[in-house]
Amino acid sequence: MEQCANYLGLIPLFPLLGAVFIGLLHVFTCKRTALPEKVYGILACVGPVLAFVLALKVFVALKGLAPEARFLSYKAFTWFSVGELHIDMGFLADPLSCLMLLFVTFIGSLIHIYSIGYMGGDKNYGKFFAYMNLFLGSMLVLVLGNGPVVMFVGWEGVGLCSYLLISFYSEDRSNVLAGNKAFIVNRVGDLGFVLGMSFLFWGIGAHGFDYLSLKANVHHLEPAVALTVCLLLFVGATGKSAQIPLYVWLPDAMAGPTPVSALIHAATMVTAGVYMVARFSFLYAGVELAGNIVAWIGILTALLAAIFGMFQEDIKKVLAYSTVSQLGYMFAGVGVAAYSAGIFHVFTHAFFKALLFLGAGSVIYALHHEQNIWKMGGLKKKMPKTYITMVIGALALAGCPPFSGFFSKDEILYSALATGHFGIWAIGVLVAGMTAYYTFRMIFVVFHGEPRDHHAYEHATDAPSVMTVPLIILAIGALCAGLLNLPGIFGGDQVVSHWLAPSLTEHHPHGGVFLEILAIAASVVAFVIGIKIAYTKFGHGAQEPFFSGFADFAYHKFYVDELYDRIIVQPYKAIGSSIWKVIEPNVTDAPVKGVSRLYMVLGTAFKVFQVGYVRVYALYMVLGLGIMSLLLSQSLN
Amino acid sequence: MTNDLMLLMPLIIVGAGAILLMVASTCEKLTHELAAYGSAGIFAVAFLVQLSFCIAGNVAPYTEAFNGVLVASNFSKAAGLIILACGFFTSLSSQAYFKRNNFCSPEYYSLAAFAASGMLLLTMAQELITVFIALEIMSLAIYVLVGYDRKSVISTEAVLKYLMLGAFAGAFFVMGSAFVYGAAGSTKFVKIGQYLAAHGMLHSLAMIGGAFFIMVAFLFKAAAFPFHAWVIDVYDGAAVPVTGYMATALKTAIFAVFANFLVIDGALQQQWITFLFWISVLTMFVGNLIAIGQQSLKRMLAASGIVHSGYLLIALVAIGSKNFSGSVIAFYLAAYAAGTLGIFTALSYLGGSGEARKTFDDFKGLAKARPFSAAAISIFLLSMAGIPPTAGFMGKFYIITSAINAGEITLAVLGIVSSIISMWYYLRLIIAMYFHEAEEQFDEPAISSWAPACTFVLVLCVFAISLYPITV
Amino acid sequence: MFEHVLSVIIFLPILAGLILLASPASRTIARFTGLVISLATLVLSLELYLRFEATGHLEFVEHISWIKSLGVSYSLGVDGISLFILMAGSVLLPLVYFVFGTKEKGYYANLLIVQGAMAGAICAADMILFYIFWEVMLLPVFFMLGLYGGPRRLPATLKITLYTIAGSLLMLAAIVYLGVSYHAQFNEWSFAMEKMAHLNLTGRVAAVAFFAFMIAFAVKIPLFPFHTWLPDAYTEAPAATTFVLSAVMAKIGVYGVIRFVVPVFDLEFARFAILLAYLGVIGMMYCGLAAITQKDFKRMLAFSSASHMGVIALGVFCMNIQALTGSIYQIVAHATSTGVLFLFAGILEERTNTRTIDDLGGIAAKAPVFALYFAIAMLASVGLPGTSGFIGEFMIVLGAIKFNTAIGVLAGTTLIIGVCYMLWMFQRVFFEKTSSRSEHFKELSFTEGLVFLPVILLIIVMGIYPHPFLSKITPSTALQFAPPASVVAQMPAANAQNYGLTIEQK
Amino acid sequence: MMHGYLYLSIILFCLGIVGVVARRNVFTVFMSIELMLNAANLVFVTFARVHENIDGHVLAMMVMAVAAAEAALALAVVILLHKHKSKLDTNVFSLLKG
Repeated sequence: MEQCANYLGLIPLFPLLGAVFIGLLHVFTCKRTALPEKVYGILACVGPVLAFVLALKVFVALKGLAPEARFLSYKAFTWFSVGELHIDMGFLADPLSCLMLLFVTFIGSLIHIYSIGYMGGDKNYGKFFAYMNLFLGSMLVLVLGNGPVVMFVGWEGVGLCSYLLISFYSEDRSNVLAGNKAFIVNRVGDLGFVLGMSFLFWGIGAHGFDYLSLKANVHHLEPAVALTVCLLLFVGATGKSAQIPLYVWLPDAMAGPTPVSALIHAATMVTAGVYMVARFSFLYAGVELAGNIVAWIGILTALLAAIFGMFQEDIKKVLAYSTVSQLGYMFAGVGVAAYSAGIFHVFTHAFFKALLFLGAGSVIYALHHEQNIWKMGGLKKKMPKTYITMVIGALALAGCPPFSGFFSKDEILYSALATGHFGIWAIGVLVAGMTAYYTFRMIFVVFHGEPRDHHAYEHATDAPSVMTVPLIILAIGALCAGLLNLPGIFGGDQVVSHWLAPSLTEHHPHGGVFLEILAIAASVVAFVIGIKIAYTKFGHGAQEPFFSGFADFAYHKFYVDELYDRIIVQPYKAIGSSIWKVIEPNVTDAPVKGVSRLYMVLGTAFKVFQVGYVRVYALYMVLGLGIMSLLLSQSLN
Repeated sequence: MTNDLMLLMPLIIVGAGAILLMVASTCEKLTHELAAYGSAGIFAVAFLVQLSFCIAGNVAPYTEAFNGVLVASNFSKAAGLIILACGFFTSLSSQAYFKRNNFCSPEYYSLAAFAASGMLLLTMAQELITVFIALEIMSLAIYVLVGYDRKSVISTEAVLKYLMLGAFAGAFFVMGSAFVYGAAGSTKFVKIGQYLAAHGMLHSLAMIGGAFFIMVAFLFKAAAFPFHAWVIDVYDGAAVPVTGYMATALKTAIFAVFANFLVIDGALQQQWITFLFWISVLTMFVGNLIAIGQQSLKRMLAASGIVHSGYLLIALVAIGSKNFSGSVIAFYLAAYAAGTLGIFTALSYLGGSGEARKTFDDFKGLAKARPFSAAAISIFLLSMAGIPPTAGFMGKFYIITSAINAGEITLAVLGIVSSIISMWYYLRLIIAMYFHEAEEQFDEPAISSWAPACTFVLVLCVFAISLYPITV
Repeated sequence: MFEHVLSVIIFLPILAGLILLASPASRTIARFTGLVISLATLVLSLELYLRFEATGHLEFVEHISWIKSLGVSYSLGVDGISLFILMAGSVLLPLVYFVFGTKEKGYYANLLIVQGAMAGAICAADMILFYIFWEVMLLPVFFMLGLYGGPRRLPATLKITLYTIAGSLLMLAAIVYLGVSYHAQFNEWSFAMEKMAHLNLTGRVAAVAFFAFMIAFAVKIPLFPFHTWLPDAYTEAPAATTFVLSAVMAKIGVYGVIRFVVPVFDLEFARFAILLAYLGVIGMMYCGLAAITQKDFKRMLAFSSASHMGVIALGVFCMNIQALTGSIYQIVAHATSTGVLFLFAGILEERTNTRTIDDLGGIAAKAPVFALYFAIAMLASVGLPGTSGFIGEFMIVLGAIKFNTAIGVLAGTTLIIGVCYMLWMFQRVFFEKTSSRSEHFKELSFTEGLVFLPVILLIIVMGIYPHPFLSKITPSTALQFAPPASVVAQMPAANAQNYGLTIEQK
Repeated sequence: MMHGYLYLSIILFCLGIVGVVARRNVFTVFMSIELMLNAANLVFVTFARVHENIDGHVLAMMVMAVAAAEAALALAVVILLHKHKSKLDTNVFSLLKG
């Protein structure tokens, strides 16, 4: 049923080749005369754009097929094959991956273009684009991989790139530490992923370890194993997509350049977890409990992150926490088996969050890398383009109809309600309100009121068009993306959901019109309340507040980082040093030392018998003789 | 009769040579260097003759001579070869040694030859009193050699200890053979064997006691525990070449006759297995413990000699009396002789005048000054330590194999353990030579090219022997 | 090409080394000779690799009878398992002569000798021959460590030498025991490895022999808790020696386990596999944890190497084909990653005269190529997909999960433990501000960059397209799990691991 | 009858042993050794009578001869010792030890 399409392989290949090429160029030129930035800029954009074009080709190809037969696959080569373990380096394009493919390449290309402007004048210009291309390539491998193992390649690849890009300004220790944190925390997740894969393999992998075969054999899997696999894979997801308890790395990841935050830590990489769960929908759909756990973790993360977001002062941190919170929504969605809704939120979120980040980037760019919102203000007049686009993004994020965010979020909340997860729904609505609040808190503080730092204010201006054009394009996306999946109640037929249907295992809940209206009304109300509070507090400018009590506690993010440091990092180091300083010399090496000491002691002690008196030697002989003859007589009788 | 004399030819050559040298040394013109070359020549000729006997076809593996008093078996021939080779190298190394230490006279070499003839006789002896006489010929010559430096109180003390304890042990031997004679009515091994076959071991107390005393005497000469104490002091007191000679040739002769005595009859051998077992174990470990603490190189080598006797005793424990071919023992003796003699040869020209260099520390940094000598010494040490691909390793391998094959797994493992223990004090010298800075320049003028040449040849031997396959 | 290629691979370097030692050659000549010889060996072994058709059995067999009465013979041969360890050695050793140009004559001569000896140990098809090379292997290390090592080299030298010899001498007894019992059972003397598989060993002595083998190999690998010689030796040894020790010699220990212990002592192995596997895992975690607190990057790499060896050993003890193949693949991967890291560490030490991590920093800015190479090797050693490190590690963890869940999960933690200390070190050495010592750090010269390139590429190629390599390994590993006659007699080999598990549950 | 001789010789032998171990004068020590040898000779002769062949006598003769040679050497050593330390106490000669 599935067709072969060789060009699938090319999609990740282009950015990867780009990465290698640019990287080599950079490595060999950076010590001597650096090449002009244009060269890098153009080279950098070739890969992503070509990938996007091919993605369109894929889309068209899939469109041409009957909904049930929408599979394109390409086996590059046998990767490794030992015993019953047989892994192909193969790629699979089905509606799900195609959707991801489209927006990843699209937004990726835009952000590359944006970066040409943003990174201008950086001495590691080339390196940056090498990493970005490498990232895009890995992300595409992740998306297109035809099985968990291939996906894992991309999975780790994007992790590596995020590490490299977070610690991009490597002279500053804190950045590198943030990078390490990201990589290590991700590795914790990856451990879960690997173990999950292993269990899955020994469960049903023997008959082929790619999605289609797994989907075919999933019914052979014992429930217990299935649950284990689901949970372990989800551990991987929590790492990559910054869910409780592994979300801590994402806020720190903002140390990287802003386009990186936009591309990797908002639009694409962090959604990999959601994508993975959706990929394994055939698995999760079978295990109620796992789904619930996912959903609850998701929604709780959403709540927690929203709380943190309300008290941040760094513009990028605000967006970072909003990202975590939105990811929470997505997991809530896939958790309640509304996979298409989750994926759709991924899709819309990509647009408006990328938009917001890039907008924030422009602001930071304009204010010479000032990130504290309490030093901004009144920028509305100075940078109108940025302002308008960002407002659009904010509205989308806050879930104001008819912006894209509204539909996708509402879809999730409705499915939660319809499947009877009232708790999740209630929290979801609450979080929606909080989202509206902190988003517009940011908008108001940054763009409205009086300028707080006049010097910076004077020089602030809209960014060059190479940066603003992508903003506008994204704004349009943020505006209309939602319409693609217009629910029936608004007279649409959920295009995206139907498009995704073949590659997902889900049954659409039918809660009836009342529930739909209830859900919509609730989220709209929540949005209104949130934005109202924000306006009254910050609408006309406000001074930097002083936090106390719960606010202070939330401002310090509940001291979670400190807690982790206490209960994990410090003990780890303590164990390490104690092994090295205490156990090694006193326990493991002690026997060896003891033996050698005993050896020398005996050796020196034995010299005593060599007294030097010949009579004594004779005496030895006689004594020995006597003892031997005694023994002899013993043995004879 | 002529045939018998033919069999004895090497012995006759050496003995005659000895007497000749003794006579010749009366005339002034014969310097001790000439004597050295002379004796070396004698040994060489005898060696070649012996070799021709070995490789010449249609030689019966076991021929009696003088109606069973002497026997020329492959084993005795091999032992003879080793002894003669040792004699050859010893006389050449002595020649170098006595350039530095001038207490030599031509008689020294004739005595060495006398000792060798005694040893040769010993390897062939098949009759108790012959054994005794051979033993004494050898010992008396060696006594004199040990005490050759009349000026030095050290060597005099050494000879006192050796002579006194040796005579003491000799007395035991005589007593033992007397009793055996009393029991068996003859002192020929063959007769004794027949007697034992007829009556078994436990028939007469005299036989048991006698055999026991004889074994004590052998164990004394082989420096087995608890009769080991003299070795250290005597080796230390004697001149370096003499020590080397004692450590190799004498030990070869003793173990040859010991083996011959033990295989008289299965019953006899069986009786002593348990004894020899414990004695060999104790010998190995006591030897090691003594060696660890030593600072002087000679004393360490003496102690390691004790350990190697322990290994040889393992082989003795393991020999089946049926179709006994002492190939394992012979091989091990050859390997051991090559290694030990090599070291002593090297010491004889590196030791400095009056044996100035005797402790480990005295050889620090030798590798820088005399790289080839240092390398040679290291190879000999590794061979003694039993590290492949040297002869010492193969010898150890054969011994372990024969032991395990004879079901003596415990003994084999203990032997291994002891060789682990012994590793340190062998490496110690290598470490001193290579890894420490030189405290002095070893810059005496090269005195004689003979001894270094011998060392080189012995290095070759160490590897050549290891490749020679034997039939166990 | 011609007969006896294995013999040439073994004895060409040894002879060259000996001649060098004996001759008054200058160090440049010595280096040049070493270079030429090792390259010649490389060419030969590449040719070997190409002609190797993976039958799973020994190929390129040479057989010359030596001690007929004991069935000891000079017989060589390689199969998929040994081939790759051999290749790892031949491919990597030429690097040393390029990288370290200013050492004494003896340095290069010893390197040549150790190369030949290791090749011998790998190719030997007769146990005695194997033992001989196994011991000879140690001597050059002893001399290099003692002559050219760091300030506290003497204790380290004594420790490694005595420790290893103690282990291997016990193995000698075990080898002889095997030969004798073969004689007892089949009434013919033989020390040939492949015949030993037919032995039917039971009882206490067999168990003792099993442990004699295991200890010898455990010391060499080194398997926890026999690793205590490693930190000092690896740290004090000159870079090339450390490289040889970690890249090839340690692997020969694993190879020994695969060659001797698994086929011959199948019952004991099945019984104790779980215990050994736990040792492997514990060693991995123990050394991995110890690595994080090291101030000296060479010592840190030493611990990381030990930690990886724990994983590799685990792969052997898991008794399924994935894990075994994985660990053989990991052997090569580890040689190319950690081994090369040791070389880089040597370069760092040469150019900054320090081994302290805190003294360095910002090297990435000074020497991008070096940093790139180092990073790739490092990522391979932490098992990043797309590098050689991942394939082996993944298969080992996979197999471990099948063998025993707890062990599998613990083995998985290597993903985290490894990355912790590596990133920590990389951050402090290559990132952050340039320190005074790394201020004038010299970038890799063109030749250096060129000679390291193949290895770096190998790391990536082996990660992206491992199939051709694996297809040469798998027939041999599959053969390892074909039930030998003796096992069939008592129990099917398929149940061997279940047997091990039942023991464990008791 | 014969047992008497044997007992006597054994007693002599043991006396010899005791002498070697207990006495410190070199002369006495060597004399004790001679005593032991003679004890052995007595045994030879006795058994010669028992077996009614003259082997024993011959052997005894030979032993005597050898013993004489040994004694000669012993005397030489005694003289040397006296030259060095002008004492014949064995305990004086204990430079080599440890």
